[in-house]
Amino acid sequence: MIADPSLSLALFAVLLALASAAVAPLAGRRPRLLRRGAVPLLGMAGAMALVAGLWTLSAGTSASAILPLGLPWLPWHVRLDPLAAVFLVLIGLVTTAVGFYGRDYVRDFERGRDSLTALGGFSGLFLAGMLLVVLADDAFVFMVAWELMSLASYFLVAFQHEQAANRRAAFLYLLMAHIGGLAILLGFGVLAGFGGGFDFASLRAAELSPLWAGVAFALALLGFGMKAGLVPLHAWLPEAHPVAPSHISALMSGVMLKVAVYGFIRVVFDLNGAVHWSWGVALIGIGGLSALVGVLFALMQTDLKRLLAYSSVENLGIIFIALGLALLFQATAHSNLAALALVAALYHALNHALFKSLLFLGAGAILHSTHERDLDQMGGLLRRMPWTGSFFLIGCLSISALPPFNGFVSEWLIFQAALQAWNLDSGVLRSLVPIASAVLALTGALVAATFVKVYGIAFLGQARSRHVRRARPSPRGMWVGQGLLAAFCVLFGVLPTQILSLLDPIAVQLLGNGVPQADAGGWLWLTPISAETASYSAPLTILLLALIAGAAILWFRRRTSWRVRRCDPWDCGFAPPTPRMQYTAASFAQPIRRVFALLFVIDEAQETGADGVTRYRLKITDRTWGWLYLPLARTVDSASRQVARLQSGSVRVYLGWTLMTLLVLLWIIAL
Amino acid sequence: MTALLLTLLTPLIGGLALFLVRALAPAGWLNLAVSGLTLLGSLWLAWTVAQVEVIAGLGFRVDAFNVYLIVLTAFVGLTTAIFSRPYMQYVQASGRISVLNLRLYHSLYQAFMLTMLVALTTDNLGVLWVAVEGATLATVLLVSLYRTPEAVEAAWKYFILCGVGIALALFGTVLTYFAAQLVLADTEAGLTWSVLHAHAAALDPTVMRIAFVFLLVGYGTKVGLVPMHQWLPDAHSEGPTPMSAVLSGLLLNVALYAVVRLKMLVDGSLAATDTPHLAGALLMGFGLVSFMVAALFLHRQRDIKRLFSYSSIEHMGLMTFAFGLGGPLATFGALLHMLVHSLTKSAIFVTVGHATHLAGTQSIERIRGLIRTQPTIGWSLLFGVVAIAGFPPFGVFTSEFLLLTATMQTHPWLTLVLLSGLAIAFAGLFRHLHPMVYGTAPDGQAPVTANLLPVFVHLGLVLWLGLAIPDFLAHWLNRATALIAGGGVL
Amino acid sequence: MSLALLPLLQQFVVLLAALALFLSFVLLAQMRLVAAIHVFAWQGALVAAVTLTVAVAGAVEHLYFSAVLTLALKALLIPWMLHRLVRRLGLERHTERLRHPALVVMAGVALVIFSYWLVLPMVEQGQAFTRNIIAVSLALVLIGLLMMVFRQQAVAQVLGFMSMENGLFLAAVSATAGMPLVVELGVAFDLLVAMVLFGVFFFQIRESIDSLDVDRLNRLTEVES
Amino acid sequence: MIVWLLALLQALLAVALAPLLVGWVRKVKAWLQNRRGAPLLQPYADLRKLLTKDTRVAHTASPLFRVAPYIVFVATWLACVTVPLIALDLPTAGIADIIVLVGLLALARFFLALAGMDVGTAFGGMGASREMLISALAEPALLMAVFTLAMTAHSTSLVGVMEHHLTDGFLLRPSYLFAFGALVLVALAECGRIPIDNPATHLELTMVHEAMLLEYTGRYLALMEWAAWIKLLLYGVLLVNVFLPWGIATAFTPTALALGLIAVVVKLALLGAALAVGETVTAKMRLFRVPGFLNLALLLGLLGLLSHVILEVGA
Repeated sequence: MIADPSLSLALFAVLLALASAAVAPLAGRRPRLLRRGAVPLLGMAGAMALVAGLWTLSAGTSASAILPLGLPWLPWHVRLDPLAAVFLVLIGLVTTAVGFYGRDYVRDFERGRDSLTALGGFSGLFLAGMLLVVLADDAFVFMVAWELMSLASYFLVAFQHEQAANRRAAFLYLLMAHIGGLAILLGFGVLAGFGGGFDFASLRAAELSPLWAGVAFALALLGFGMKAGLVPLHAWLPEAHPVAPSHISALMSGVMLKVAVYGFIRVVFDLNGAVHWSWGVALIGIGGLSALVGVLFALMQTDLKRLLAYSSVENLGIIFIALGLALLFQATAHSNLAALALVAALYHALNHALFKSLLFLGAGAILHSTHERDLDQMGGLLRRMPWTGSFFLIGCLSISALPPFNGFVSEWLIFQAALQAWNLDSGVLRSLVPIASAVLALTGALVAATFVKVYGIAFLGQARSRHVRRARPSPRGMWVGQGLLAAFCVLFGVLPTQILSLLDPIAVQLLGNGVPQADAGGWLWLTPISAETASYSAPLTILLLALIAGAAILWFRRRTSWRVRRCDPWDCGFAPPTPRMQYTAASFAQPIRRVFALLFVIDEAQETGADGVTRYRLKITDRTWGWLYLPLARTVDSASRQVARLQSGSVRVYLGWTLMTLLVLLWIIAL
Repeated sequence: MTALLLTLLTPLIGGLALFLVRALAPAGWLNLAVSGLTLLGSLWLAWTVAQVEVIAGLGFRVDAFNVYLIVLTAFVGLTTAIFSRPYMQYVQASGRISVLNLRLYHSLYQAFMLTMLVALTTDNLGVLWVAVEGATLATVLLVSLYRTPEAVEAAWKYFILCGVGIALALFGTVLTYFAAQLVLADTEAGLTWSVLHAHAAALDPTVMRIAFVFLLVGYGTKVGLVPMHQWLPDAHSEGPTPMSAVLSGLLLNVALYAVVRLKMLVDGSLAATDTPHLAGALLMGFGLVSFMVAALFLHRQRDIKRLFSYSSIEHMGLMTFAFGLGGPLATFGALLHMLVHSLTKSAIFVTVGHATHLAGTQSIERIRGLIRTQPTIGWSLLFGVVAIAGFPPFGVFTSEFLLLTATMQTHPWLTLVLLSGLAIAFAGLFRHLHPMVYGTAPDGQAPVTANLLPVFVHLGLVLWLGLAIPDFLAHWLNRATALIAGGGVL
Repeated sequence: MSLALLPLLQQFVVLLAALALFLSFVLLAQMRLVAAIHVFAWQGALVAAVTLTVAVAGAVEHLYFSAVLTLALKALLIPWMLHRLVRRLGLERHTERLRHPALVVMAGVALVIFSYWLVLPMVEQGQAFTRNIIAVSLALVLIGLLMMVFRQQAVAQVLGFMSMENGLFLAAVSATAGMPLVVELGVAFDLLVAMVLFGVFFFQIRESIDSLDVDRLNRLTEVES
Repeated sequence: MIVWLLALLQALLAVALAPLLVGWVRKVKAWLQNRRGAPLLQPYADLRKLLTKDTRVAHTASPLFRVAPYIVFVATWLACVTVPLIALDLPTAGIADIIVLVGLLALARFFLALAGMDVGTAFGGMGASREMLISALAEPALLMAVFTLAMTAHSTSLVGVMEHHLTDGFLLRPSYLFAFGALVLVALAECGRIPIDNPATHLELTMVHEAMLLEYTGRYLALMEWAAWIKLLLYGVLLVNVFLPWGIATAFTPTALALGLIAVVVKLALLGAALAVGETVTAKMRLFRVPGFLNLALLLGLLGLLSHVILEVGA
């Protein structure tokens, strides 16, 4: 039925995901089925998607097909083009790793009271939904897949529903996902209003007036931005992502957010052809805000998974800055620079998927062996969980955008794109864009601070609580999964030119031309614009690092006494330090909290309890709550209170309503 | 024709017979059998209609529009009967109802089915009126079945409001008859819908306008359009749960069906005037108001059955709006929405029946942690609400998708209202649903023997409709659309 | 329209209609139940008389039947049932207070004017006679509804309902020469059943709130006090 | 081949020169304070002593504690290698443009901070926390300054910037003035000099950089100190060679190279003297005055950018 092998492969991946969902109900009786059946199937589906994506990318072709589902006059169209393929690769990579990891991770739940059926089934549906979103080629199947994704992930958020916090998070999440979905639907409606049909081909053909194009863009930004957790629509994200089981959190933060990015790119760059430079400015502004707010709140967190969730907000912000640059350049007819920015955005999307999933898996490993999410209870884990520790370190280095790891490459590309602002005609934009990139720089530095804090508090120093002191290394499957992702982090960092040549077809597909001479000076040298303008050689960097370090070590081995004597820490000669004397997560963040106090609602107090012990309480909340969410809720409540007067309870009043309605209508029609 | 007679006579005879059966168990089974037979008859009817487009005679007329509602009615009637058999046994065991009333219940159940089927099949506006009024009379005693003060109060309000509404509808009917007499040769045919529809253009617009207002207010009361809706939540919450299921799932549909039929007449007669879309505009207005108001009401419910009856008002509002919108796409969507809403909503009410049985109360505060206590009920309720909230891959999403896109094409700015309404309604449903299904189970609540077959069947169908609309159904609805909107979508 | 132009029988119909209208005003303001029931019975009789007249005028034989039906149902059976109920409920002496009766009657007058204004544009087709009769019957319906709004006594509400039905009958027989027979029968049957059910409910309400004051049926409300 | 050799030579030269610069600064400071001060080559002696002493490591330390010094040292050195010191167009310059350079320094700082937190003492955490705050505030200012150069030269590679500057000849660019000021302030912050941090202090509560090195001994301490000196040299070279590139060897002739060497040494000597004077006349400021200081740097950077956009390009 479907000619193209890679597309059928991708659809087969969807089927595998559904199969893993189908296996799950049996797990209710035989818990082992989840580990032996559902999760491996999930991993296989991921691998399948990975293969399909790589195949399409290398071939650079695109294939489409029609499935016998959906409305009679609107069957399901599916299509696999380079853009979709990249995101298939992204989903596939992470899901494969999760497949390895999950097998050992879900073992915990076999003893718990929460329904394994729900866990396995909805994980499968979740993956199937994400794959279908990427493959969709008409608005209807896109929406179906999109909402399936939201719904399944909602059930996974509500998985451990006995804590009230999780229920609240799930409700907030589903509500905002629903609103976002409606906005997206409306956006498609606008396009279809001009395009005639709901398949992407005719949406693409739509000729929009600038006003309606703007409306469609705004709706897309609202809908996808809500899912991508852009400030100020991010409130659900730090609530929902942490409470899901960790391997699901990895999928949600690492992959689902990227699916939102995919949708945005698909709608704005592909379907809604006519771009306007102001959109780019809007994106850069919102992206910058999200990046800054995200990282600052991440820095303030003490719950590891919550911290990671906030840092996702920050990274999505960076991605949208890059997308904004792409729009800006595209609208001002510098499509080669637009291509650079777009590729940078995609590159960062891939990278974030890799290291954020890696970090969430690491957090899950910690949770698994210490049952602890609070940083202030951790410490010294590197020596107790060496594998997890080293992989987590790679994750931290990558997310902090340090050379020679992958995060650095993509941020470097974004900087390069931003620095091409001198090509723009308008002086205002010429000066605004670099300022935005200064925000990016600030963000980068704060991210580094954040992850120094995370790693230093969690993995270094001394254990701050008993059960952390007793932590055991995590089982093999779990660190294999992390190792896979860590390896890819390094790989993506060291071979940027190859990755770029893989991403190039998308720029060609969406913008007409790709990044011209990214590897002009050979594969060693990454020169996105030209060799004179900027160059970076990751392979040589890592080579030289290794050489110099090796030389130094050799020299020491020969020249000095290599032996190292162990002793108590000196600590300026004070008494040998106890774990409680270490800096905590909160105290580490204190200087920055004080500098940026403006952004936070800080509730800080010292309370002396009944037991005479004085405790320090610190609660940092988001300003958007007071500014946006609570007022909305209050409005609805008061409106419903007003409306309730209709139901006064007296039958005579009801009859009065009937009479009034009748008279009013008669009066209207008699006019 | 025989199929038609089978469909109509079965409930009639069954109803009479059921009044004679004293013992409960056989009554339940007999009720089941009668409903099954009715369903068979309706299917046969549908099949014949599929062959010959239209069956007419004896003042009856069955075409694509009403035949699918007939089948739906019979189907939901059957599944509800399946649920009601054990449920009423539990009710009797709990001693809330006397044997006489139980007999009354079963025979009135069939009488109710009968009136609805007559209302759907008849071609005569007068008979239509009689049947709808009959439906009220048949159900009003069932609402007060438990004899609690609340039940009696609810029944009285239901009776008075619907009685008045129906009386107004009759006045509209008389006016229509009057308008018809001025143009028609044989005055006897002046209430025959098909004849009127044929001569719609000739009917005097002034009279028809006034007539339509009365008909709209009258039948609209039964549809549950704000501000004539006040009876609906009371009646739903105080009556026995099977009744709520059929009221929400079927009676509202029938009333809406009547409104749509009459709108077709009025459109015909107003086509030439300067306000050709008056009827549509009125429907849109009522629909939108009902939709928004009901969505807001959802937020302050304490009784689970009231909650879902408001959700019914909301969806009826949506359908009314869509029919008012007119045009093939919207009409198709509205017809589809009628279908999926009846299936989903009756499924929800069945589940709610079990949930209230389990918790021993209807108050939302006391229904907690269903998934822990009895996973099947908890998940069914959860999925039912997810479906009614319009999440894919359930069919409600498909119809709402169509409605929204149709609105988008003609009245883009109204979609914003619709979307905000959908969001508000969603929040209203889930803020109550969450604590009910999730969380730890309260002590002293034990699982009950639940027969969830109807729920699974209904939700399965809705799921199927969401994933793919089978061809025969598509063409069926398309023919109905062509009948109403003058053109199909296929 | 000048009355002189009308044939005698139509003048008679107009007269009867006018009387019916008057009676429903009386009904609106009549505070003693038993008396109200009698008024209602007279109104029924008037409607029956109208039917008879139309039948004679147009020589429509099935109207004879429906005249008899109306008389039996509206003038005799239902009033008798109501009377019996009132006696069994021990309400013979019952009178209720209506706040601002003058205002209510004025509202009724306003409704009459409104309904006349409403049907005015219908003049062009056919005889103005029918139009005015329709106006009157519309007024009857609206006043019945008004009565239901303002009377808080369940029986009185039922009376209002029934006088609405009278208005409908009036419209049916005078504007259109009577509905088809099957419909007439159906309507009559429904009406009868409704009356029976009303009877049932009177007792149910009484035993639940030991009174027939509908304002005390206010448990089911959304407005928290 | 020859150019690669030259590059290696330059790299080694940078490492070799770094302690000298520090010694020079100390010497000048001593003179300003009317002390004789330690000999100019004292830093070399310190290094030699540390490298030959055997090393002690706290038993609470993790493996990372012992890896960190190498990474810090190597990253810093690599960053330094890519800066044209005496000759302009060496291949090593292509490895990293100025953003990568910043990235490499960030890498070094990352491990420095981790090492500080590793042993689990109070001071280590304090130092790390403060260091990250300062760097977070310094980085945007640094990049604004860099962007000003980059926007002028349409290139982020140092070579490109310097070439552009050389070809333009000496222009009075206000943007460069502002950028220079910003870069100076940032350099002070990044190298932990007065008024941000005092490299000579071991007074517990004022330490930033030293607090992180507190637990290090022997060769590890040597590497860390050396890395810090290299960093100082690096910023010095940036300042003098980027803003006043004259004298640097554009051709690989011996005379040109010798000239370049002399030029850079002289420039650095002057800069070092200036630094010494500055450190003598100002006092170290409280930690929470630092943001103000760095905001000034950021402001200068912004002004540089804006004046470039508005005054120098127009449009």
